[in-house]
Amino acid sequence: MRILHIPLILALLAPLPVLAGNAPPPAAPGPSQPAPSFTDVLAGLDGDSYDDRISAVEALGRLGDPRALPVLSAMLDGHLYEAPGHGLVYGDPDAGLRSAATGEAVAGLTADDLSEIPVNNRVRGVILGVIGGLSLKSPEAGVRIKAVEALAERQPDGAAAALKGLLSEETDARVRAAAATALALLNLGSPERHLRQEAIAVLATSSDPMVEGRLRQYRDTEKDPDLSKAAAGAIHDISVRLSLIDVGANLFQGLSQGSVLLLGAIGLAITFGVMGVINMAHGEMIMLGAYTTYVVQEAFRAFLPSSFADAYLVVALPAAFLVAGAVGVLLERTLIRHLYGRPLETLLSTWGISLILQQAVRSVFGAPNKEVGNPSWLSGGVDLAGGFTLTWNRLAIILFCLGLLAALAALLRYSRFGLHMRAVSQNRPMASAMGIAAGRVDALTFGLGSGIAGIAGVALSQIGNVSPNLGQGYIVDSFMVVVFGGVGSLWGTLAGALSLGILNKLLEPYAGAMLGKILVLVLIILFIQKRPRGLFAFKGRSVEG
Amino acid sequence: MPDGTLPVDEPSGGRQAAAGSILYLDDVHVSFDGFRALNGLSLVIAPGELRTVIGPNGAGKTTMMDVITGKTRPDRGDVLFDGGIDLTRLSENRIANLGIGRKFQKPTVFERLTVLENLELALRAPRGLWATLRFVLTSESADRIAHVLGQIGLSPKARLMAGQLSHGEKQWLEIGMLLVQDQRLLLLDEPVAGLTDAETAATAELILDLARDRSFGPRSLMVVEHDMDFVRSLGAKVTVLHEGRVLAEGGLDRIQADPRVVEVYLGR
Amino acid sequence: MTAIANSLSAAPARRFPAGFLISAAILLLVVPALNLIPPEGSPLHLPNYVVPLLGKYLCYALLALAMDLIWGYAGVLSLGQGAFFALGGYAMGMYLMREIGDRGVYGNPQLPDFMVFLAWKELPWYWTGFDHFAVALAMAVLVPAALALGFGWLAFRSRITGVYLSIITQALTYALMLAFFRNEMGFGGNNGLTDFKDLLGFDLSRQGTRIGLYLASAVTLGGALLLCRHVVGTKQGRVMMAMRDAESRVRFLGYSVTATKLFAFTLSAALAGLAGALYVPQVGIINPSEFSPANSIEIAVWVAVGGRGTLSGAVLGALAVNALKTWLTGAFPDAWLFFLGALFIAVTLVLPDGLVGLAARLRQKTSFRSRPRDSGTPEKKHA
Amino acid sequence: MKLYRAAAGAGAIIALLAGLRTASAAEDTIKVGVLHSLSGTMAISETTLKDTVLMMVDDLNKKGGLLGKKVEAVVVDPASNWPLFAEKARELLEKDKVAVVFGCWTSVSRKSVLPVFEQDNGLLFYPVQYEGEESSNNVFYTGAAPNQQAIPAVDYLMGKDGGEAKRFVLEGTDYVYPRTTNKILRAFLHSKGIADGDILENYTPFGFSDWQTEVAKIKQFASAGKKTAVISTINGDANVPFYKELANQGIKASDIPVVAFSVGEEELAGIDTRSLVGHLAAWNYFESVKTPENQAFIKQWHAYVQNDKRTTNDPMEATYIGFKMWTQAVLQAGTTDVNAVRQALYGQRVRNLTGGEAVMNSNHHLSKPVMIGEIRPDGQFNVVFKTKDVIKADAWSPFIAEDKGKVADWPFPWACGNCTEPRFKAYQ
Repeated sequence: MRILHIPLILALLAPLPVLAGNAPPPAAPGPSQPAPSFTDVLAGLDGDSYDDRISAVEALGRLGDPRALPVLSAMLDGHLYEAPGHGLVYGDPDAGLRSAATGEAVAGLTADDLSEIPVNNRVRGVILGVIGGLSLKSPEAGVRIKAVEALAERQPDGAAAALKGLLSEETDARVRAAAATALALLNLGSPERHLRQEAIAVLATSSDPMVEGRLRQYRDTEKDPDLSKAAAGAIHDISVRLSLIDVGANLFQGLSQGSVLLLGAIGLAITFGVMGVINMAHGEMIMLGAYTTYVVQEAFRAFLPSSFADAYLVVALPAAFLVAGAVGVLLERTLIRHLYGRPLETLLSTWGISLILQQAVRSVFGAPNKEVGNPSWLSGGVDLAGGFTLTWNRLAIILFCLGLLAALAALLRYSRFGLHMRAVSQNRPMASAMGIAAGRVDALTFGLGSGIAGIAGVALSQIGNVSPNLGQGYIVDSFMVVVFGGVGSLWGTLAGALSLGILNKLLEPYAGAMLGKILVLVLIILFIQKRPRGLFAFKGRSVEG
Repeated sequence: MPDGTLPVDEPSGGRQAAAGSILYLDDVHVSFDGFRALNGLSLVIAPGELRTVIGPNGAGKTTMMDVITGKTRPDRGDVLFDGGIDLTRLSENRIANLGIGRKFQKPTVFERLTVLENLELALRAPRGLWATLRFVLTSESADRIAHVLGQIGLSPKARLMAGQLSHGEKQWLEIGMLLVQDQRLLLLDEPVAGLTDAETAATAELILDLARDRSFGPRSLMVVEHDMDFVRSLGAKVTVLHEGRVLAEGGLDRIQADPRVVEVYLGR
Repeated sequence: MTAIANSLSAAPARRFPAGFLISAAILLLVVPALNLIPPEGSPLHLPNYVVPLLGKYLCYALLALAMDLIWGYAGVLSLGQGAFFALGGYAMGMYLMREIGDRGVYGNPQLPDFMVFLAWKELPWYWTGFDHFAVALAMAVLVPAALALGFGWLAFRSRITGVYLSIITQALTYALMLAFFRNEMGFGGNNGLTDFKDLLGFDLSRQGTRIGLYLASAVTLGGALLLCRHVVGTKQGRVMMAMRDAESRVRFLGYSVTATKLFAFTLSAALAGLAGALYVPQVGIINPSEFSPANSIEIAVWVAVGGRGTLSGAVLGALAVNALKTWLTGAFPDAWLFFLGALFIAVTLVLPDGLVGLAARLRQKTSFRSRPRDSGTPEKKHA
Repeated sequence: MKLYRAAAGAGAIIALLAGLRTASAAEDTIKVGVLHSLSGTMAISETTLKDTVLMMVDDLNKKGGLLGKKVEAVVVDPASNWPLFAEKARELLEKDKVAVVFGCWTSVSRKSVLPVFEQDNGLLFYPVQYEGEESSNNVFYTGAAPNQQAIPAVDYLMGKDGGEAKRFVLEGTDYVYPRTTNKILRAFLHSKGIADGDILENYTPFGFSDWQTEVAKIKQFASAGKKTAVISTINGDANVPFYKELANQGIKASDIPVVAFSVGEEELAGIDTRSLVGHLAAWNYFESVKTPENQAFIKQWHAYVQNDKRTTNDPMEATYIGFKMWTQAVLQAGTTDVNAVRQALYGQRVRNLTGGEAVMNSNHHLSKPVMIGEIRPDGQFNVVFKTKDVIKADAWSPFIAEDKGKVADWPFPWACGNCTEPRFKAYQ
């Protein structure tokens, strides 16, 4: 259940020449060799049923011929084909095919000539196990660990022997530990008591919920009362560790949700918090950012070589800022500047803007969701202890939004524009009298808030839908965060978002997603009674006129 | 909700000293975000007294009014009305109903109601929900309003929206609103700010009339003002505030001679 | 000085009977007559579907009226009106569910279908009494009013004003929406309450019943309009308006702002609940999406379009926007949001006093009687 | 002033009435209503179906129309607002006098318009998979019932090819379709000997976006050692973040397969599917099935929307079948009269786009083949299982206790969608 298998396969393909070099020479047919030949077994992959294909894959595994590796990897991806007159071929039909039997390039075939060898999850599972066995000799420790884990999960024939072999020569400590755990899992089913006993001792140090599950099963079937008791002890040890990890995981998830809330709210903290505009079109600014990301991504895919595809985010960030910011400036100049001092009227007109922007996007891009892919460096995650996966995109979003907030705070604090902005928001006539072009500052401030919402859209497109309704999902929560944190205070917004996120995630395992959210809302309502101006509020004499 | 009975407070420390006064402030402290707006303010006003309060900007004049009228809660200190009613625990409307009226620095009348309606709202009458739903203007009350309209010179404009009045007219309307409330203690915050000399003189007359008027029992006034000529024309006892406390108290001439006051006003 | 007394106690209600009576006559007599008397196909005939449609608009108008009371007069922009409306609707929906009896899909005389489906064995306690129309109607008014009273008491006492109040009322609506989406709540989850058969024994699918419901809506709206006219004409109404313009000044005059707001909020919630109760039998369904925050914002938009603080403006705005919506969603299904969005923007920019304000301006122009008018907004500037 | 107000009030109301009753009745056209949300939350799914109907109408007109008349589509936008669905349905039937309506998505929209169609004796084709438990004389259900989607899918997962799953997570959005499907599935799983301890049922709100906790819970549940599968009835919008979270937390289809009933080609078009390979969906149609009918349909669709990248999906095929059946029935009846068309619809046959024939049954539901597909890296499905015969949809599930003995059969003598005995028993 580890990482996606695409990168895994890529990694597997790299060491191939090494393995091939060490491989025994193709066995010459002879009477002393009753084992079937590689090509014969290979042909079985084109079997009529999944069962036939599975037995062929297993036979390839027993054969141990590393030439099977690229073929099986391709098969896993649905890139193994039967081509009339060429037997089995593999590879991307557009990029070039190779013969499965010889590994040589095959030319002159088009997609229409090929018929794909069907695989399903069961076949994939077996293939993964076999690949695991075959790639135990990979020079990369990471690949060997994946291979060991695959063996532990699939437990194909001969897995125990392969693991023992590995343990006898392996030097990398992590691989050894993984192999020891895998072997112990296999040994739980051993008929020999001492092997089972040793296995329990090894497994008791694990903090993998999968191990805990296996031990539970084992405890229920073990006849020996001592061993059963030892297993129970091991389960207890693991579950204590797991529950500690759980708390940590909840905190991370809360932080992650808080960062999403924060991203949604930062722009609003400016347009609403600083300028007092009840900006109902804020969500649509986020949406514009997300659609900009989509357009940039499509442009990269269309005009640049695929190796650049992952870099689209670098362009999408400034582009989203500019697009949303420009729309924000335009709105401020044409509309919002007529409404200052009438906050509740800004609510109505920005509501109208939000309807128009939604429909505009729907008319241009169509109503269905658009696909924004994660760059490979944002895909997947790292498995930490206890089955808890730290996913890269969430980690990146936490760091990104903190960075964004810091940059914004620095801009407000140290730049000339920030000074002007604060001056205008605090005392407009005085600022004007001192020669600050208040109108321009207003436009730029609104543009800044909108642009930041656009940037948030880039980040949020990495974890959610990109659809015309995207903004609607964030608007209510964003207002809650800003009000809860204290209008006009960036730090309040930060504290509000993170505490609401963490609170929600701590409640969720007990109350469920729906009730958890309701409870958070009720708590916000009650909190506002106590502190009507939020967490970080200015206490002053002139709070009301 | 309207006042009926007053809460029975436990006797506070200042109660004996406060006996007989209409307003009694003792060692009042207020701070905002570390800034000490009031810093041990003590002040006593007798029934029927006219008092003027002066002080440089930031001396705590408006904060003092906020504390008396319940808008701001003091961090500590006693604020007692009528010899013993603790104002620090009451809401603004309860305090108003006890008999304390306030005129703001910036004239605040209800701009989208007529002059008449403004006065009607201020008129002394039960303030409760039910009472206001069933309220009918009696002819005595109407007479009273008409009388006050004459006093403040707004009879011809009675049916105009208050928002259409000039600045001076708004000031007077607000004073008129104080008049029909029949309060025992009036707090006037810079009543002549932005008025012409003639209007200022007329306002001074009006205030002196108010102070002399005993038709509804003794009435005390506290006037906060910058305009020294105006203060002089009132001829009342002066209290000087500085940095949240009382710097000096007494007749205007004596005050103007006090070196500390001179220093505060002229800078060091 | 009776002139003064007269001019003060003269409620504005006495000023508008002509328009009110003519509108009432059209709604109460002409509409049903045009539907019932001319034969189908005649150019004078009012098609059947128009009657419940008008009935629905009238419910929205009642809802807008309630919004105008709390927003236009008391200056509190409550984004919880949609919730009060939906609660009233649910109360009526519960009665209608009980009326189905054993005619439901599962034929259980005791339990509504969705409870049978969720394998509930008995009616939850909060459904008790809803088989009586009077109880349901009372609850449709009392539950929203009680919620408004409790919530308002907390909020107004803490002096939550302006935008803050709008946002926490929105939180209330949103929380209620999520709660009603939960199947465990016992209100039918996402599907809500539907499949109604009859009301007080009258078959809901018959045109006669629909006309009856339409008339009931019209009469209720008229009554509510008169009630609101009366309230804003009393001194309490003037306290509300004074509070809207200068809240703390009202406090220093000795009026309790909390009590005034609470009164307006509770009355407004009760009217919204009543609107919901009339709405549900006419549209045949009540479900949690009625609690959606967007709905509450739309109510504010109706009032703004019609003209805030004028009561008749609210009614006019609700009728106009909804009729426009009906027409646009049919005539321009792919582009109607552009028109609607542009309308909202135009109203805030060009018509700050709404349609009623526009009418007043036109009237002034034609009569050459220009009078300086404060075109400002009722709510305070937000610090 | 009084007169002015009076005139204004009266004028406004009269304008309103006049505006509402502008009806046109061109007699030389047959009107077809399209009642799909073009704005709001459901627009994501429904606009495609609107385009499908328009394409079919276009096609029909190119071929000379119907009964010698032109067919005209009347499109309205119910804006994902359920009461508005009822209002628009009434408008279509009473003002525009359409012969048939294609529309709705989600049961609540259908439940909202149901009384309208029954009162006005209209005809609605509902093209989306749903929970069953309904059969109206005025609705034809061309989407899958639970026995055409959920049960075959679970059967497959429990079989050898599906991985012999022993433990099930029923993950759904909290509304009627998932609740009903899961209720049926639980009963079905019980009948297969799966204990309650091996079933985890969990619901999340509409549009749920933060799946960290839920996915972690699934991982934990799956770590018990038995082969675990997830049955997802997660609705629309919530799917993208769900699958993204699955992929990022490293749940592979070969470990914990997720089979979904609401995720088709169009939903996958919004997701990067490279990391979702092998997760499953059960439908009656997949775009990847290569039949001449399907290829022609895809070509026609691409030409119509002028976009070669737009996918096709199951509800589109359901719309296609419904539309074809209706035109055939109109031709057979020689009229668009609802009663005649309804009678002509029973037994009507249309070739499925994926081969075989769909048949309209007298319970107003279709017999269709059931397929299970695995997600491919290109966002299409690889069909890994297909039923040998078509399966007839059950309006009432045999796995729900309350449905025991219920029959939906509209022709004489049953003439009923929810009865345990015929309405006209005496004549039997």
